[in-house]
Amino acid sequence: MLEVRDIRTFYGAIQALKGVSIWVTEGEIVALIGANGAGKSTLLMTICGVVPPRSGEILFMGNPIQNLSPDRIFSLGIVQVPEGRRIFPLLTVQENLDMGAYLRNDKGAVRSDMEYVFSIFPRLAERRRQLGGTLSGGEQQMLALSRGLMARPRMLLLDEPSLGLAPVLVATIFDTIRHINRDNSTTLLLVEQKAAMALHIAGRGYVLENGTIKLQDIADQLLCNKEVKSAYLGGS
Amino acid sequence: MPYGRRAPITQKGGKILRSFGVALWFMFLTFPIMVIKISPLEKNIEWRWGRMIYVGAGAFVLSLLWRYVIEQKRGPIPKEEADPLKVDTKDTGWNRGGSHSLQERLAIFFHKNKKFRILTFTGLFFIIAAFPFVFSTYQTSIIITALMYVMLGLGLNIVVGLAGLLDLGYVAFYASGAYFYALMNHHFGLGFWAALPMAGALAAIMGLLLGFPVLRLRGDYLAIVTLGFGEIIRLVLENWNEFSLGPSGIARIDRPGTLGIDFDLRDHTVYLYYIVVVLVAFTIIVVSRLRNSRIGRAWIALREDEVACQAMGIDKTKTKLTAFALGATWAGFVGCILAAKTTFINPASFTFMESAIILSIVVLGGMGSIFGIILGALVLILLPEYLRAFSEYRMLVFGASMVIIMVFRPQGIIGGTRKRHEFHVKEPTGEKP
Amino acid sequence: MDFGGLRALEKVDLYVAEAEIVAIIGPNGAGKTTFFNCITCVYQPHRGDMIIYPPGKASKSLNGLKPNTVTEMGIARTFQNIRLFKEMTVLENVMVGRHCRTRAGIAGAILCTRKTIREEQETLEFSYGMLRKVGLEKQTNEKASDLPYGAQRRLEIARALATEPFLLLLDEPAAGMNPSETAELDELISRIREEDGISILLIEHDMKLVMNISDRIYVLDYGHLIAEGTPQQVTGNPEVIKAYLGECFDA
Amino acid sequence: MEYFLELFFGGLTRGSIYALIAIGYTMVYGIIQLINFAHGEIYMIGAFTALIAASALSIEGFGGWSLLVLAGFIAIVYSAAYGFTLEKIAYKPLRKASRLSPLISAIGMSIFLQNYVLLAQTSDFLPFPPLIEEFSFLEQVTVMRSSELLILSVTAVSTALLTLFIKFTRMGKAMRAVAQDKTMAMLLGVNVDRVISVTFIIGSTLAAIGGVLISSHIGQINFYIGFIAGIKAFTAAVLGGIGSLPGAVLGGMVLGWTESFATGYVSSDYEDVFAFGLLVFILIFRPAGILGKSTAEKI
Amino acid sequence: SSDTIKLGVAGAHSGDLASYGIPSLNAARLVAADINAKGGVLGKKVEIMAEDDACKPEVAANVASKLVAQDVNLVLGHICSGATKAALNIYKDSSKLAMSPSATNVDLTKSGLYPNFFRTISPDDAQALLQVEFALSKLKVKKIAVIHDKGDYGKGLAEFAKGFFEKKGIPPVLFEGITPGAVDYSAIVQKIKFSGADAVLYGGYHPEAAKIVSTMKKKKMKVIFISDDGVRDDTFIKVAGQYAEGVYATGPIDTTRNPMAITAIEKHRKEYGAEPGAFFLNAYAAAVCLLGAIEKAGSTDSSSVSKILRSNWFDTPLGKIGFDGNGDARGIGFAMYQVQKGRYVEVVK
Ligand SMILES: Nc1ncnc2c1ncn2[C@@H]1O[C@H](COP(=O)(O)OP(=O)(O)OP(=O)(O)O)[C@@H](O)[C@H]1O
Ligand SMILES: Nc1ncnc2c1ncn2[C@@H]1O[C@H](COP(=O)(O)OP(=O)(O)OP(=O)(O)O)[C@@H](O)[C@H]1O
Ligand SMILES: [Mg+2]
Ligand SMILES: [Mg+2]
Repeated sequence: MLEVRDIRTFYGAIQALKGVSIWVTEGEIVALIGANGAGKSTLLMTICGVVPPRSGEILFMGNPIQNLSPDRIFSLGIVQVPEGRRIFPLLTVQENLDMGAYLRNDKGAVRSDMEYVFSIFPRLAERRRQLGGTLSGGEQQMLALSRGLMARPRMLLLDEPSLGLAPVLVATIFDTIRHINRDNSTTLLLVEQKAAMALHIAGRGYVLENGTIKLQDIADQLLCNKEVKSAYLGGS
Repeated sequence: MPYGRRAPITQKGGKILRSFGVALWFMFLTFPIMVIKISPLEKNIEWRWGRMIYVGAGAFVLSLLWRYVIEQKRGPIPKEEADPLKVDTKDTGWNRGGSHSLQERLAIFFHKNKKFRILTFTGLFFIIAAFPFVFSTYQTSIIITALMYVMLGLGLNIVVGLAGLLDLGYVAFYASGAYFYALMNHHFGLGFWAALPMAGALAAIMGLLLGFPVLRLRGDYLAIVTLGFGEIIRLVLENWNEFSLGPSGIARIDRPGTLGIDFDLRDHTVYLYYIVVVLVAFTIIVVSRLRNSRIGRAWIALREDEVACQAMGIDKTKTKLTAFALGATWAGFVGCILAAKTTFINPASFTFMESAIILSIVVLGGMGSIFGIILGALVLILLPEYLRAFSEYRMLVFGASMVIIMVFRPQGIIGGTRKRHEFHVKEPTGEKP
Repeated sequence: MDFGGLRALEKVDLYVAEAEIVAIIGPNGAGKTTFFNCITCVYQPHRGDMIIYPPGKASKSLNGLKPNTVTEMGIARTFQNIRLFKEMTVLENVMVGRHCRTRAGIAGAILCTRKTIREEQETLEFSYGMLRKVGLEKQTNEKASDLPYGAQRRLEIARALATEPFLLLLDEPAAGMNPSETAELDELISRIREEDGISILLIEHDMKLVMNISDRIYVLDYGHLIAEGTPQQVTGNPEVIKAYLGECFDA
Repeated sequence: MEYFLELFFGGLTRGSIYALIAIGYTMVYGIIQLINFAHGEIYMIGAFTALIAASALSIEGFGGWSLLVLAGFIAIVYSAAYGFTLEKIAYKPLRKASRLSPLISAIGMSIFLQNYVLLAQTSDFLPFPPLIEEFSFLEQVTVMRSSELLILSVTAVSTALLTLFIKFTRMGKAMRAVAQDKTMAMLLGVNVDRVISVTFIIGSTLAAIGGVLISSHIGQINFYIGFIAGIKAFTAAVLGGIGSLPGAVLGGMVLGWTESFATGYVSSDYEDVFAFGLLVFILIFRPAGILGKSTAEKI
Repeated sequence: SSDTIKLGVAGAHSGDLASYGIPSLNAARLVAADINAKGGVLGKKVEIMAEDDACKPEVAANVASKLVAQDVNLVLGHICSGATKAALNIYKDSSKLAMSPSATNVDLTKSGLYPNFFRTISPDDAQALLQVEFALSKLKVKKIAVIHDKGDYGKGLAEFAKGFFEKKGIPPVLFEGITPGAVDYSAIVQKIKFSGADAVLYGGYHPEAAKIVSTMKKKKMKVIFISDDGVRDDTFIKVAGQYAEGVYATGPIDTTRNPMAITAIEKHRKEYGAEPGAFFLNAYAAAVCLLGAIEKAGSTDSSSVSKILRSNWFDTPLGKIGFDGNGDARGIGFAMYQVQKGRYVEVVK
């Protein structure tokens, strides 16, 4: 479904991705793990066209998308829930969710999707009219994920969705991820620091280090891998 | 390709076609104003079709040039550079991980080579010292003006560049300095040298007065209030005849005292030139010391993040007020010099446009960078002077230059130099890491 | 503490002893960050008292002070959403933290008096020491915003430490760190307590970290204190499990 | 009392003039946080184009309302085109730069456009034909003329329409989203370039409408009218809370009344001093303007 | 020394006051072209050196030193009194003569501080005196409102007028400044109306005057409007249209019927395709006088040119004029004009 071939991405003169290739097939959950500053977020931003690669190719359903603008890539069904939540601070919770469905015209389905996210995160329903900017950190994280879901993506890129969430909610989030993958057959590329949990729900995983792919394997294998264990799973 | 906005236009034909489109668009755009000339009373219209052709041709060439420059600026797509192994990590000062722009490398080079530095400074010193004897009074006179703006720029830089408070009414302090000297001289015969520090002090007090009410304001709200403050000061000077002698201004202000030696116009200009040079040097020293001091760091921190700044124990109020007061001081000094230089002042010199130009110096030169601001002032003040060759087109070209400089160097002429502190900290002894 | 009609904090009583590490946990939106904001006087609570007992000094009430005064009295904090001075270098960030412990004025700066130079040198050395403490001494001259996320968190701690607090407030210091990085953080926090005798009040969702280092834990939910005690007591509390940890939590 | 009423209506007219320009100002500000100093110049170009078009058309025999509509339409088209081009040349390349860079670019553009019109046309004042015909039902009324009524109603209608547009349409929501976080908006499928262009076009359209109506009310134009009107409109926008459309209108009105009453009851010498003094006074108590929201920043 | 006669022309050629500076520049160019076509002055071609001072004193000072450095022989300018004062100090120190077509500040001549200064326009007080006498004796005004534009020129004039009125025992009921460039003036017009004044004396320029007059007329007020040379300009009539009817304004005597003026205006129309603007004829006259004086003096030496200027009469579009010891022009007295049927017509005293 998505194939990234040898992309190199720069921030000015700093090279953040040094030839990364990954692929994701339809209906899969792929976990992407790596230390701070490895370039995980950069990879997602590159796929979404925000930080276009200097070289390399990105294919979505067989078509190159590396030269498309972010809004075009979005309209193909690739949706990212970015790092740092990026809630629109002056829009209410409701309006933030509406922005997720910005390009959708099926009003009925939008409404039912809205009900769905409110059922996962009842807290958001309580805070419908509150400005996004005044939500607590965790509430914002819920909103960011919900907003991504409102777009009914074919492929969802999640950047640390569990960041700053209480343990109860972390469990909920991972349940939700599994759920949308299974029921809506959404393909997922998941960046996580809670590597163990991520690899538990993922089919395959990549380890990114210093802008290059260091390891790739099916998730269970990675979970047993010694290096991975010591570096990313906290030695447990 | 749909939305192929990133697709580089590789073929020559594409470029030319696009420029052609741009040319057509500009011909359309300028049609009514360039081509049609009306005389409303006589009820006739003059069509100046010839101009349309000029516009078209001009737009075509400029568009090609624009594209070319932008492409150059973006640089070629680095295929080789992309090799991860090639990143040089040796810290020679020239090649810091390849992440420094030419300008930064030069700065580092300059920093590291003491001989070169001394050579440059002595060279500069002689050029500056000899200037008035080589060039005409006019050249000296406009250089004085430019140097005055260097001081204004550096002063405003404290407020805008360091403390991040957008001040569009800086001219108010400039005016207060000028009027202080003019009035004191007019009524009491106060000399330039006595008035200079007093003008600075007065401006600082005005800065505090302005600072108090606007402390809570942020960003552009502050901008408009300061703009209003500038206008209020000008209007008061215009209207309050008993105090300021009104719009006809104050004439025959004394030039700086010369200890009784008889000076002619040229001598006066040269004398003033040296005064200003010394003051500029003084300003540079003070501003750069302040910038690297505890106070300066507090200003920058305030600009970056007010909340975090307070959490670090920095008193927001006090820090903002010192920035306002210190910034204003320089305007007071320069105002005093202005009055002594032109020997005549009136409120018309202190309009909002003046504030805008000073702000432009700061931003165009490169915010926070002293050298940048010096360059900025020289460009913005000398440019219109040297553009006099264009006569009527002078201001047109000036406006266009401002846009072009900003577009091609958004960070300012010498921008992007975040404060370089090469700290060489001794290995702490005894204390365990 | 209210926001509009919303009550964010209701009758929270809490104390921290000297050189103690206390954690506050609670579901999202429980009011933990708000509580920090009250202590540091970013918000003014509608009722209640906050009293500090700085070591070796008389006790003081914090009510109605300005945030910078609170810091001066010895309470420093980090932020949930990192708030570094992005354009400044790493070292400068820490040097800003020294602001309230130094005195050099404008005149001193302009004239470069001996006192100022000495103070500046002390500031430099102290700040550098802080960077060494958190392990950032290699990045002194980098722009703060160029640091990776985890390093930024540590820099925030260094900056807060530079104000020489007796109480340090950390808001989710481990967010966005992977387990091995969290372990390093764990070690750093313990060291701060041991070496400097600083009390630490900590908000965190990473239960492993919380369990490891905290002496006591307070649990907030909807602005109410629902439990307090040692880590063992708290994790055994059914109310806490229901509201926060979740049924399948295994500590 | 009559005196008061006269001053009140005088202030109302002046205020609605400020408001009409301020709306465009505030829209552009709202989306890219740029004090668009060249907005006044767009207004001036709108007025000039209308004047040129009206003169050409009246030679062709047009007159009355059709002349107003046609000339107004041409002015709108051209102003929108200028606004669009202005953004592309002077602001778009600076989107990632510090906030002050586009401000300087705007000042440069403002100087450029003034001198462009000065050189291509004339430095002199030109009479602007009274395109608005007097309504017969206003014959007996002394406090208000038809052009004033028209300005007032156009201001009201466009504020209402735009407020609805921004609140409820997809484009409007996209505008607000782009204003707050461009990258995130992009990630949600918003074509940011287009949204910004549309904003400039709407803002410029309003400037052109303002240019035609106001010039026709005042009866004269020259290349410099945009600058002063721009500063005042900017003040009005800030007074009302910059970024807020009803705020811009309210700000304009408050400014207009202040000036009018200051002149009427104190002295016109200090009319602007009062205006700016009021601005400072209001901002001290409401730092984000009358209707402005203080930024929702979670700490 | 050089093979051309250099005539500096300084004034506002950009910015908001450009409309007062550019006509002078055009006038100087026309005169120079004319003289050059006839073989120049003293056999040398006249060269125009135009410098823009934007009416700002500090720029004017730089412009002055530039002109001095370029060794101009004479300066036509500056336009605004303030800029003129700042520049004159420099001309004085390098003994250059300057002649302004438009700077009316009284101090420029009467203070005796600027012996190198001449002008082809009358000082403020002369105009104000005429206005006041006309208002009192001809129009029998009982209550007068004096309004000005806060500017150098307008306010100066208004203050003289106020003084003269006070001396005659009729202090103005209103004395206020308006903000030039403001979008409308209905408030001040209301105030005039409620002050009960039967005449307004306005000091300032035509754009504001046109707005005030139209507002007054639209409010159906019947207050007499008297203004100055800055308003006695055809642009005023064009802009104010029907509302200009009946407005009084002072201006130099006998301009339009002067054959030289007619040809000058005609030339301007031909060359620039537009009506000349403010101070065009004054500048034309100044250029004629300056160049004529050099021709008569037979040299460009300042003191001899100055002597010639003070002792001779010149044929100009403003009539036959000469200069007195202060530098003020003789023979360009003022007359009162009124707009009648869309034209300024001189009203007999
Ligand atoms: N806007 C930027 N400008 C310059 N450098 C950047 C920028 N964003 C990221 N980088 C650099 O690129 C590298 C990769 O960063 P990235 O954010 O992709 O890492 P990450 O794997 O997502 O880390 P984290 O776990 O902290 O989110 C880092 O070294 C970072 O400093
Ligand atoms: N400025 C504000 N205006 C309105 N409501 C606010 C404001 N700040 C916080 N709140 C609300 O108060 C509640 C408590 O917020 P707080 O940030 O303290 O939560 P928290 O415990 O830190 O949660 P998290 O763990 O998610 O960061 C939240 O529901 C939040 O929406
Ligand atoms: Mg990341
Ligand atoms: Mg929190």
